[in-house]
Amino acid sequence: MNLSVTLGRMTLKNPVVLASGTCGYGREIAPYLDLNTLGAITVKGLSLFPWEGNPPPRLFEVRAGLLNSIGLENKGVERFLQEDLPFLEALDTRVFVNIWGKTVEEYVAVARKLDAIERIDALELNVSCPNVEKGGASFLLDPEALRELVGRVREATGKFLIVKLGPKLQDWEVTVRILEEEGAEALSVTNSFPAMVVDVERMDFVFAMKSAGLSGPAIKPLALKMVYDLVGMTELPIIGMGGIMTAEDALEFLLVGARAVGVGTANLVAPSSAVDILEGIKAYLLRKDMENIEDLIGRVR
Amino acid sequence: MNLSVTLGRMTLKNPVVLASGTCGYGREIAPYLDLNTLGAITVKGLSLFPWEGNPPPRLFEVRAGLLNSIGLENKGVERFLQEDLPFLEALDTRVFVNIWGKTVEEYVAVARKLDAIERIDALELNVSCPNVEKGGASFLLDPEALRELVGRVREATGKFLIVKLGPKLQDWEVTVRILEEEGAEALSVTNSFPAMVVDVERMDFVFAMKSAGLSGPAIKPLALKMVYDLVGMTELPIIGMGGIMTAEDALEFLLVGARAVGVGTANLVAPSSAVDILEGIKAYLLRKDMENIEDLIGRVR
Amino acid sequence: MSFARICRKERFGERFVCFELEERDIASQARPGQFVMVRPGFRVFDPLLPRPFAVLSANDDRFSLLFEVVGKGTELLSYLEVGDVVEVLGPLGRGFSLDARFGILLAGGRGLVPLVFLAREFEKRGILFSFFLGVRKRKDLALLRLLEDLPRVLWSCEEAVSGGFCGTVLDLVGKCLERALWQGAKIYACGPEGMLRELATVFPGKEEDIEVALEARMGCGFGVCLGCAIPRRGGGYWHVCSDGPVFRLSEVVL
Amino acid sequence: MSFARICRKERFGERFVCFELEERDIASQARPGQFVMVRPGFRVFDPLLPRPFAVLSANDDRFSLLFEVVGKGTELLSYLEVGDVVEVLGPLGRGFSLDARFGILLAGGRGLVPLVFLAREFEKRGILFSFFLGVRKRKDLALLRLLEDLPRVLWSCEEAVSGGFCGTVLDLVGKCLERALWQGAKIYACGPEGMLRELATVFPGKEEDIEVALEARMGCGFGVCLGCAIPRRGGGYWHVCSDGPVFRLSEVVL
Ligand SMILES: Cc1cc2nc3c(=O)[nH]c(=O)nc-3n(C[C@H](O)[C@H](O)[C@H](O)COP(=O)(O)OP(=O)(O)OC[C@H]3O[C@@H](n4cnc5c(N)ncnc54)[C@H](O)[C@@H]3O)c2cc1C
Ligand SMILES: Cc1cc2nc3c(=O)[nH]c(=O)nc-3n(C[C@H](O)[C@H](O)[C@H](O)COP(=O)(O)OP(=O)(O)OC[C@H]3O[C@@H](n4cnc5c(N)ncnc54)[C@H](O)[C@@H]3O)c2cc1C
Ligand SMILES: Cc1cc2nc3c(=O)[nH]c(=O)nc-3n(C[C@H](O)[C@H](O)[C@H](O)COP(=O)(O)O)c2cc1C
Ligand SMILES: Cc1cc2nc3c(=O)[nH]c(=O)nc-3n(C[C@H](O)[C@H](O)[C@H](O)COP(=O)(O)O)c2cc1C
Ligand code: FES
Ligand code: FES
Repeated sequence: MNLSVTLGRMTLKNPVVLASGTCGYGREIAPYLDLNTLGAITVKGLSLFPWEGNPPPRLFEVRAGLLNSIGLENKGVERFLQEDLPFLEALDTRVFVNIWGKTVEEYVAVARKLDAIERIDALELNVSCPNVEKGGASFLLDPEALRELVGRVREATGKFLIVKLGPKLQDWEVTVRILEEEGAEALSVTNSFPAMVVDVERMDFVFAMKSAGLSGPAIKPLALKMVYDLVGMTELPIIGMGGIMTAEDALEFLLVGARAVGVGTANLVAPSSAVDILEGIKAYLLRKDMENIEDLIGRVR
Repeated sequence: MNLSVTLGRMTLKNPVVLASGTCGYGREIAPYLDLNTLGAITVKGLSLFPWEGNPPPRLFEVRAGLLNSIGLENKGVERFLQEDLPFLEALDTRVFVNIWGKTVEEYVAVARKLDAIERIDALELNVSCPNVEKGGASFLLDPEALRELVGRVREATGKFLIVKLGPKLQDWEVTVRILEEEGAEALSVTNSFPAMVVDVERMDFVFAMKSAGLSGPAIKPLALKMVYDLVGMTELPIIGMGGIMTAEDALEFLLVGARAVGVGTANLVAPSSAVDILEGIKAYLLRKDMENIEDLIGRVR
Repeated sequence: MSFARICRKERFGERFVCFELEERDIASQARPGQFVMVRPGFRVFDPLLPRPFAVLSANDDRFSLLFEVVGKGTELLSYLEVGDVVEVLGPLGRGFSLDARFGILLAGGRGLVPLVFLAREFEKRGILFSFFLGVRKRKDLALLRLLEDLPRVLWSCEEAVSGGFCGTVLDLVGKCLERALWQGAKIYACGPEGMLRELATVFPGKEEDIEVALEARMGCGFGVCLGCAIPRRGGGYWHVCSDGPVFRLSEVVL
Repeated sequence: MSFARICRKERFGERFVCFELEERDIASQARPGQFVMVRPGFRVFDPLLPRPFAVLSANDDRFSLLFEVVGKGTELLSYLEVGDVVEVLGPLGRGFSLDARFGILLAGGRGLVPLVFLAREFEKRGILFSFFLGVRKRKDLALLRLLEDLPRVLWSCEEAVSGGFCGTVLDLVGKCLERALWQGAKIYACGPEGMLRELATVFPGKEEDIEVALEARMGCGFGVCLGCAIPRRGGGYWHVCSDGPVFRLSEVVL
């Protein structure tokens, strides 16, 4: 059975990718699953300097979903390189690094630093975090700012460049054209959805930032539609994600044309989820008597 | 305790409204709750001529959500007036009629016919149905078409005019300005969300139209955020809805500034939901020692 | 929606569970072919919607349901025990007509549920009938316990069973029901769509006298959501919950 | 995540349920103060996340949990019966230090869970300790059953109980623990945030020798989501699941 997929010039041994922010820097989740069985791991969003993130509470469970307001807490690119890179060096899977900045310059600086590290296979530009004012979704609302960001990062690195989108896209066609023109090589679709919850007893927002990002099963039908729509708009390969909990969920994304799938919240529900999903995909291919996972991708359009 | 709310020139005896498409034309749900206890009932979307709707399957349950592809099946305005108006005439609550058309002319024609009927308190313009190609969401993607539609309907009727929005808004500020200028008097926020589901066993879409509308608990945190954002953009009163299942859910919408709340999918889960929600709101006001529901509205901003 | 306490629970084979529920209104009003909507009493929203189940029997202040565990809703229901409470709405829909002189009852799998109720009603009214049940797996023959004291029960199984007929219920009917026998009868059927579709071929010219109890994905169960549409003979749609779930075969396109 | 069978279920008062679970790895590795993540074995996604619970006891191939029914997750768990299976992950986090000469154990309500485990460990190691338990309601005194065979147990209740001390556990401690007694002791506490916050006042100057087991809303329980942040003394955040759940009082801002 051939499970390997290509995203442009990038080959993954299989389409299952751990989504950023839900697998730490790799080491934390490693005791619970064999990372080498997966297609790739995307480490937590890194910035130039360590970042504290948002005050608690940072999580709130809603029906079939999770609201998070982590606020991109991370140890910064330097400490990551010191503390975590050695572990990642030893892995036999693709390593994607999710990055963000408060300014274009910060994005560029992080990209430069990571560009120098051979072990890192791809950079994933987070332009869609619903939880920080800068360095996030604002780029999706301003096509020209997005163009500058992606263009400048593209100049700064020769790494495979993924751009992570969210639902706050202003004009999809315009956004996609810009990303194509500026040298993005793949899209991650989607980040969590801007959402809100109010504590009616305290008569206040649950989160200090008022809104938060919704992920998990609740968003799956929405994310699937986004991926379907975007597959129809661009030749760029898409890593589909949003609420994937089971192999069936992952297969839905592949069938509508995603070339890989990201597993996020499911890792929190059970850290071995991604491996279970991969096993389920294999079982499905066997059952359907399909030799090649490519035969599946984009079959339902 | 004063539960009455005003939406501009319209007064409701309380803020709980049955959402369109989930309470039939009133008669069907009447055996299961006392309609007169509610603030208003919004009947199923009507068009100029009877409309068959989409082929089955029309429903698919997802996690904490419902996908529907009813396709606006309805008996048409004439049969509604003959068969259902008499029942509604006898009610002691506000009657809102949701309308749609395949062309601006059809919307206008329906509005004219209903304008003549004294018993009808408001028209709700559905410009956001995710399930039919025309007569729906396309207006939200084209500001000038929306302007023409609302303006023309406004000319055709003196009734209280509500416009029902969905998440596919192109540019919110622009849309809201147009609606204000063209004489909309309130907004219903939100219709169901464009979504998709694939049957992986059959390797096909579940729905003939491919996509469908997601409603129910899954969308609540998203709908709440939409309502919060729109309350900040306009003085137009907003009827908040999307996944309201309990009194607490309804209170969240009121607290962020919705002046009324719509109960949709919850009616399918249990037909007495709206009454239970109203009772829960009353209990909350008692508990919080609040005399007036107005004191609640917009308190969390 | 009202609350009903489970006062008896019984398993039939591996996949079927029967609940006896205490709820006076439904018990006193339900007629054969009608159904109820049921939610497990957990306050969670996955599963979200109530599930439709035909009424198996009803008397005084109790009624029974029998369901097959097929997905998450029925799985969750199957965890409930005597003393637990479920939310129920009903009785809903239009039941079978009861004006037959002689009835032929054809059940495929869980399709036996409304027909068992019908059979009891026929017994009460002194209407003669034959009951045909077809099941897929040997273990499902546990369902025969429900028919123990009925006269004229014939059954088939798609897995080979020693001493039993091997095939579908329609194979069985084809073998042992001559035209003369069914021509004067009214036929009542419930089962998988494939089986119901075949009825027109097995009983040519009888479409007016065949009543089928149909299933459809339901939202509300009482006519507001328009989700349970099925094609109507001659164009347009029926709504299974309010126009059915029992239809004449001649009225629908299967 | 592994599957664990419930092999004993016991109720304590109205709101507490205790499960004994069969899972060799957790049972053999768990130390006092550590916790596990638990999901009911229903295949539904509301509730979505597993819930964190401290380990109450562990030996050989079984360990126990005790939880208070407070929301939908714990409600759903409380429906499970002996023989049912739950998903568990653990043992997780950093437990209590075990190097005390004399221990004072202060439990508020369900906060007794990790402290009961600690008390048993102290018994094994011959470390002397006093156990103080405070509960809110009279009915919660059922929890005392867990402490029956421990020496030096004192308790209080916020509802008046004849023959008992009326007040919070810290009121009780204030009444009967003199400075001389606690000065050489190590203090271990678990309970509502308000109670833990007050510790600094009740035991001035002891912040280095007080260990508190904290709760926080958790996502993963093993350090990947960064959801369980609490303010760190001196700036920044700790993560309760991986840096804790046991902290020295001097390390945290409550
Ligand atoms: C009028 C009527 C009477 C019925 N009577 C019985 C009965 O007596 N015994 C019995 O075992 N079953 C009966 N069914 C079928 C039963 O409702 C479904 O098997 C059940 O809803 C499946 O739920 P689930 O959550 O386990 O499955 P899932 O597949 O997880 O259900 C997901 C969704 O699909 C719907 N669904 C799935 N299959 C069906 C189906 N065949 N018909 C309608 N909706 C479906 C569910 O309601 C739910 O919304 C009846 C259906 C109808 C419409
Ligand atoms: C390390 C640790 C150990 C714990 N040990 C125990 C124990 O031994 N016995 C016991 O009864 N309880 C314990 N708790 C608290 C227990 O986890 C919560 O009461 C439980 O998660 C509530 O779930 P629910 O679904 O019933 O409530 P809901 O309010 O419906 O839960 C909704 C969400 O809030 C979270 N949540 C709610 N309250 C808490 C809380 N206080 N702490 C953390 N998350 C919360 C849930 O995990 C869930 O994500 C512990 C918590 C932690 C962090
Ligand atoms: C706790 C948490 C932290 C996350 N952190 C990041 C992040 O640092 N960078 C990023 O691009 N996405 C982040 N995400 C988004 C996920 O990678 C993913 O895109 C999203 O959650 C949707 O997928 P899911 O529903 O499978 O979780 C985070 C999500 C969660 C739940
Ligand atoms: C079965 C169904 C039918 C609907 N029909 C209509 C309709 O005819 N017109 C309309 O404006 N909205 C329609 N809606 C949308 C609802 O009125 C409501 O806006 C949406 O479902 C979100 O609210 P909820 O989550 O409470 O259901 C329909 C929704 C459902 C579930
Ligand atoms: S199930 Fe809602 S109309 Fe039939
Ligand atoms: S709960 Fe996820 S990091 Fe602590």
